[in-house]
Amino acid sequence: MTLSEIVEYLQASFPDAGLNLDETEPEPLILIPREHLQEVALFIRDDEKLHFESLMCLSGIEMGDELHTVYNLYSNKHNHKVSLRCKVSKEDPVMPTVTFVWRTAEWHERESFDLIGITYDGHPDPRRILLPDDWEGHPLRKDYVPQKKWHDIPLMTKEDIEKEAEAEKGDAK
Amino acid sequence: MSETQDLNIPLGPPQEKMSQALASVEDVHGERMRVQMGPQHPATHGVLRVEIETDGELIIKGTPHIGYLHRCFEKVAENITWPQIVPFTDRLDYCSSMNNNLGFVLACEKLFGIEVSERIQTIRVLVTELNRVANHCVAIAAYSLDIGAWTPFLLLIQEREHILDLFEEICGGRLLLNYIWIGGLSHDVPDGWLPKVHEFVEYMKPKIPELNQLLSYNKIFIERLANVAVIPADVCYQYGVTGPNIRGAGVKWDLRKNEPYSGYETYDFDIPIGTGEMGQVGDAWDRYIVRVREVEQSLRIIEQAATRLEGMPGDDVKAAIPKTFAKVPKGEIYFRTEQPKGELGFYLISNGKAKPYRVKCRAPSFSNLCVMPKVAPGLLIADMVALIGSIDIVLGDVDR
Amino acid sequence: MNVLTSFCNNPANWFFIKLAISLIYMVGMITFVSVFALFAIWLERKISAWAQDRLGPMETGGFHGWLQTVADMLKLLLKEDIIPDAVDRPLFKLAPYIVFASSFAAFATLPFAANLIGTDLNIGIYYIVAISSLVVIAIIMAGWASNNKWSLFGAMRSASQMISYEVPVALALLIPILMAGSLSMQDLVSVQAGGFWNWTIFGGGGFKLPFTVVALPFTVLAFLIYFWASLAEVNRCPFDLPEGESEIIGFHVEYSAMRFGMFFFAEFANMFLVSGVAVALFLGGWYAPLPFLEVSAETSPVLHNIIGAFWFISKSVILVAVQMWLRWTLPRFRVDQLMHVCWKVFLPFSLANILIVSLLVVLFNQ
Amino acid sequence: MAAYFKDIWIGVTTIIAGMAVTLRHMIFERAITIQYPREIKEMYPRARAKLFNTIEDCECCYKCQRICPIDVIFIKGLRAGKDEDIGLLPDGKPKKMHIIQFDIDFTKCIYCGLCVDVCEQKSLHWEAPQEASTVTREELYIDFTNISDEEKQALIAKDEERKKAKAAMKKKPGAKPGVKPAAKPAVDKPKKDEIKPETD
Repeated sequence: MTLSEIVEYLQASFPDAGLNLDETEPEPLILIPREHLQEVALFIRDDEKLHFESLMCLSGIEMGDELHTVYNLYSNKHNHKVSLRCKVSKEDPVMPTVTFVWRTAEWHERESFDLIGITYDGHPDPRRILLPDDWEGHPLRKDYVPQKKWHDIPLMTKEDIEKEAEAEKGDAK
Repeated sequence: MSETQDLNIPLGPPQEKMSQALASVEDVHGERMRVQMGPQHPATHGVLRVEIETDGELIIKGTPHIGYLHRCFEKVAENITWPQIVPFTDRLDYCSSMNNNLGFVLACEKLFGIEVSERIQTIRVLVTELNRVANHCVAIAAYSLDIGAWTPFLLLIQEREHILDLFEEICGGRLLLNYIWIGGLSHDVPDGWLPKVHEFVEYMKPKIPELNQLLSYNKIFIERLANVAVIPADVCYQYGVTGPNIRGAGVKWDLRKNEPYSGYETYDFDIPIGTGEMGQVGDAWDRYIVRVREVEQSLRIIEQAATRLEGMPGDDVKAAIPKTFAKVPKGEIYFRTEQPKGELGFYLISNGKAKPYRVKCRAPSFSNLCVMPKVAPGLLIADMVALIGSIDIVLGDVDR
Repeated sequence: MNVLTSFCNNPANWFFIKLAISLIYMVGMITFVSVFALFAIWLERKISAWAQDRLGPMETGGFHGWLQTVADMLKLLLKEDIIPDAVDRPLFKLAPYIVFASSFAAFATLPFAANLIGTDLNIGIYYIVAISSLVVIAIIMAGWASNNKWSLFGAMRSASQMISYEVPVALALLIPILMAGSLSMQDLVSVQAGGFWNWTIFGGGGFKLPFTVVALPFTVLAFLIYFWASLAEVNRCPFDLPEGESEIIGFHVEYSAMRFGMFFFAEFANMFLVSGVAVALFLGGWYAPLPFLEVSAETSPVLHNIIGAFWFISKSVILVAVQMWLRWTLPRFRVDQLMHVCWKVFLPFSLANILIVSLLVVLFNQ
Repeated sequence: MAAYFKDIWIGVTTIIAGMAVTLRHMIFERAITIQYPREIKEMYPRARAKLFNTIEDCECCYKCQRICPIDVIFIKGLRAGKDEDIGLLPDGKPKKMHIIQFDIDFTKCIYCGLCVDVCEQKSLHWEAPQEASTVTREELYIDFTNISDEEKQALIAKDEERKKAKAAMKKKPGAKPGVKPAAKPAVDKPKKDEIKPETD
């Protein structure tokens, strides 16, 4: 199936879900409102014509005031691909989980929560994955400010590093 | 919402017997022991911590904890320019730097609309396949060490050394290469390098039967791996397990064939898959033997690529490199390549500036490792070691 | 001189003389075991290096790094002995000594030559089997006292493995005992006198020819079972589960400095011990492979003993080298497979073996 | 029962086969070890062993500093006067800059080779010393300039003077009181193009 066929098929299957095709990007993607994300995801996996059995990648993205999650799907059976995208606002960064549709989303969603700060509603194990559990902030946000101390361990900020480099230079001379 | 279908992982005979025995005397085995396997453990291939709950040596539950090697590659990449990211991709999976370079570079080239010449593509295929051989050498070597056989480890590291020498000659680096650049290569192939590649292929070919004799078909080795840590195909799909692991489960999933890039469609090679020769399809031995056979296939590709290069007229390998990256096309893209460990995808967003807006790396080891909590229950501690080794993770890749 | 002679001739003083000789023998044995352990560690490094296309130690001491292990031992002696806070201190400290003592005690009845034996007990082989089992206690002590779950795993593995493998070891040793009709080590050796065709592994001497021919496969089998099971006894690859570097690191994970060195020493002493027992019982002990290669006791008693010790030690070292060769070739078993091999392969084979050999002995020894 | 004996048979034969392989390696294969201080392996010409800057050929164009992904190259140059003649570059053009600082911090260098590629005069290049390790960290902070501190001070003072003169020249026609001449150091570390995250 080509992408436009997939979109038409999906729009026919979910007439009131408000699925849109965003063709401004080199790789077009389907915008899905978060209310319908889970049912579309389940459908898209189990439907015989689509059969997207594998979730290649799940990426959280910060776009201005919005937080996006992009789902890149692939079907090994039909050898076709599609990208879904779901948007939420920064004030209410909650998205439904797709963990029970593709289990690989479990770790990817944890990573997205860890680094971007999107909360996935219904996730079985909603912890941070790469950073310590009690870390403050989400580093991939553009306005992220690293914390000064973590468990009494002073953390280096950029200014500290520069200061130290200056001092080192002084020592070396 | 309906739950996902229940995926069953078949247990090997010894584990099955043991869990049956345990189930029948559940009240006797009340106490469980919680053991930390790692972060400093010789068999976790780096700083992986697996929290295991055991009953004797039988694992009831295994939870991996990662992040000890987290360097925030994605944040770093947002603060440097496009060509400067390439050396950082080396450090994701430090056993297969070329393949990481290629994955990132191809994604960028597709995003920016850069075309490279056929000769550059051939050199890229040649070096990435060399690196695939090197990576599988390390994977098999480390695995043999996990299982307790020492000699294959050093013999395979010795073969890998030849590849590293080839790399040092072509670009100067041995482990971290930074050879494949956006739009080209850092250096052209030096004189007298291609005969050395042929020499290496001839040298390497008889080493594989020797490895099979020493290790692969050794009865103890087979007993340790067959029927252990079975990952069936549907579990692989569900958990995003890719690379030799899903091929070990009998699925012909190879992006070099499914979505050919860099002219892979023009090469003649096969995809080895696991057939359950020694036990069930998708057991640890299948995953292991797929790697061994992939080395053979990679050697075939290397031979073809080197022969083609000899007949090709030389050209400037830096011709297509953009003069400046200050203004690049806007857009976003997900591009994936077949890295030795699985599917390496880069999700790139460019806002037209010299620095990327967002770089998301879909690391193969990260997705491959997440199947562990599913497979771990019912294994013995020794099987846990066999599981970790057979998935072939590199913690630099998991934690990024 | 006269005083000494009269002192020796007085039967009342014989006790002291015996004591002095025993002490001298003991000191000599300790020296021998230590030197052998140093040599064996060097040999192990060399064999592993050669199997892996390396050179191994080459620098320390000139020729092929022969001083390397001495330097390592000095390093272990000088290192800080770290005892973790939470360990059971008395047991933790005691365990290495017991390991070493129990493997060393077994050397008392090992016949190096006709007269070079600590004491020729009439139950010599029984004594060796019994005393070397003490190692298990020490290893459990070490594993338990370390207060570390991994070392406890190692200790439990070790205990189950060593106790299980006692059975096939003892059953395999019964074959030469049956054929010699004695438990004394020197008796077991002396029935194999006169050339390698009289060795127990090749059907044994002292019997008529048809017995030798018929019994040959069974004695070889007994030797193989003993040799393999003894690998498990001394925790060598492919049965090195108690150490299992890549799985559980082993029962001595918390030990450092010379306490660790003691475990290390004991392992190599044990290797020599099991090889020595194999040589004494199956491979003709201190007899040369061909009769003209030895000096008879009538011509020169001293030379007789020295040549005998030479043959005994060289045969043992060859067996030790084979153990090392195996180690650098094979992967490790898993716990359940280890037990499978012991109870379902070695045990039925050795039981059947005993049955057949005893029948043969009864039939042919009329 | 047949399977039982077959298993044992396979076990025994494969163990013997494996031992044959190790035995062959023990006896016939040559060791590949290189006894380092006595035998030295030649480095390849492209080997990324240590960066070296031939300061006489250096243009002071700051390209290497700009391309470095982790900022370990520190350069400071002063523009030479128009009347000054300070030699020629390898490509025949006259040199325009006095280099008073060219430092590379090898403790942080990741040996990616981007700076070498970007150098047009080929003054920054790889050298392949056999022994590049040092005892202290300070030794890895290498200064490639060949002028003494006094000369540096002299150059800086001269540059300041020239700046002042220039500022005075500029000031005269405008003659605006209160505006001070720029008291900044002669050449700033050129800032990389800072890109503010843009929202679309």
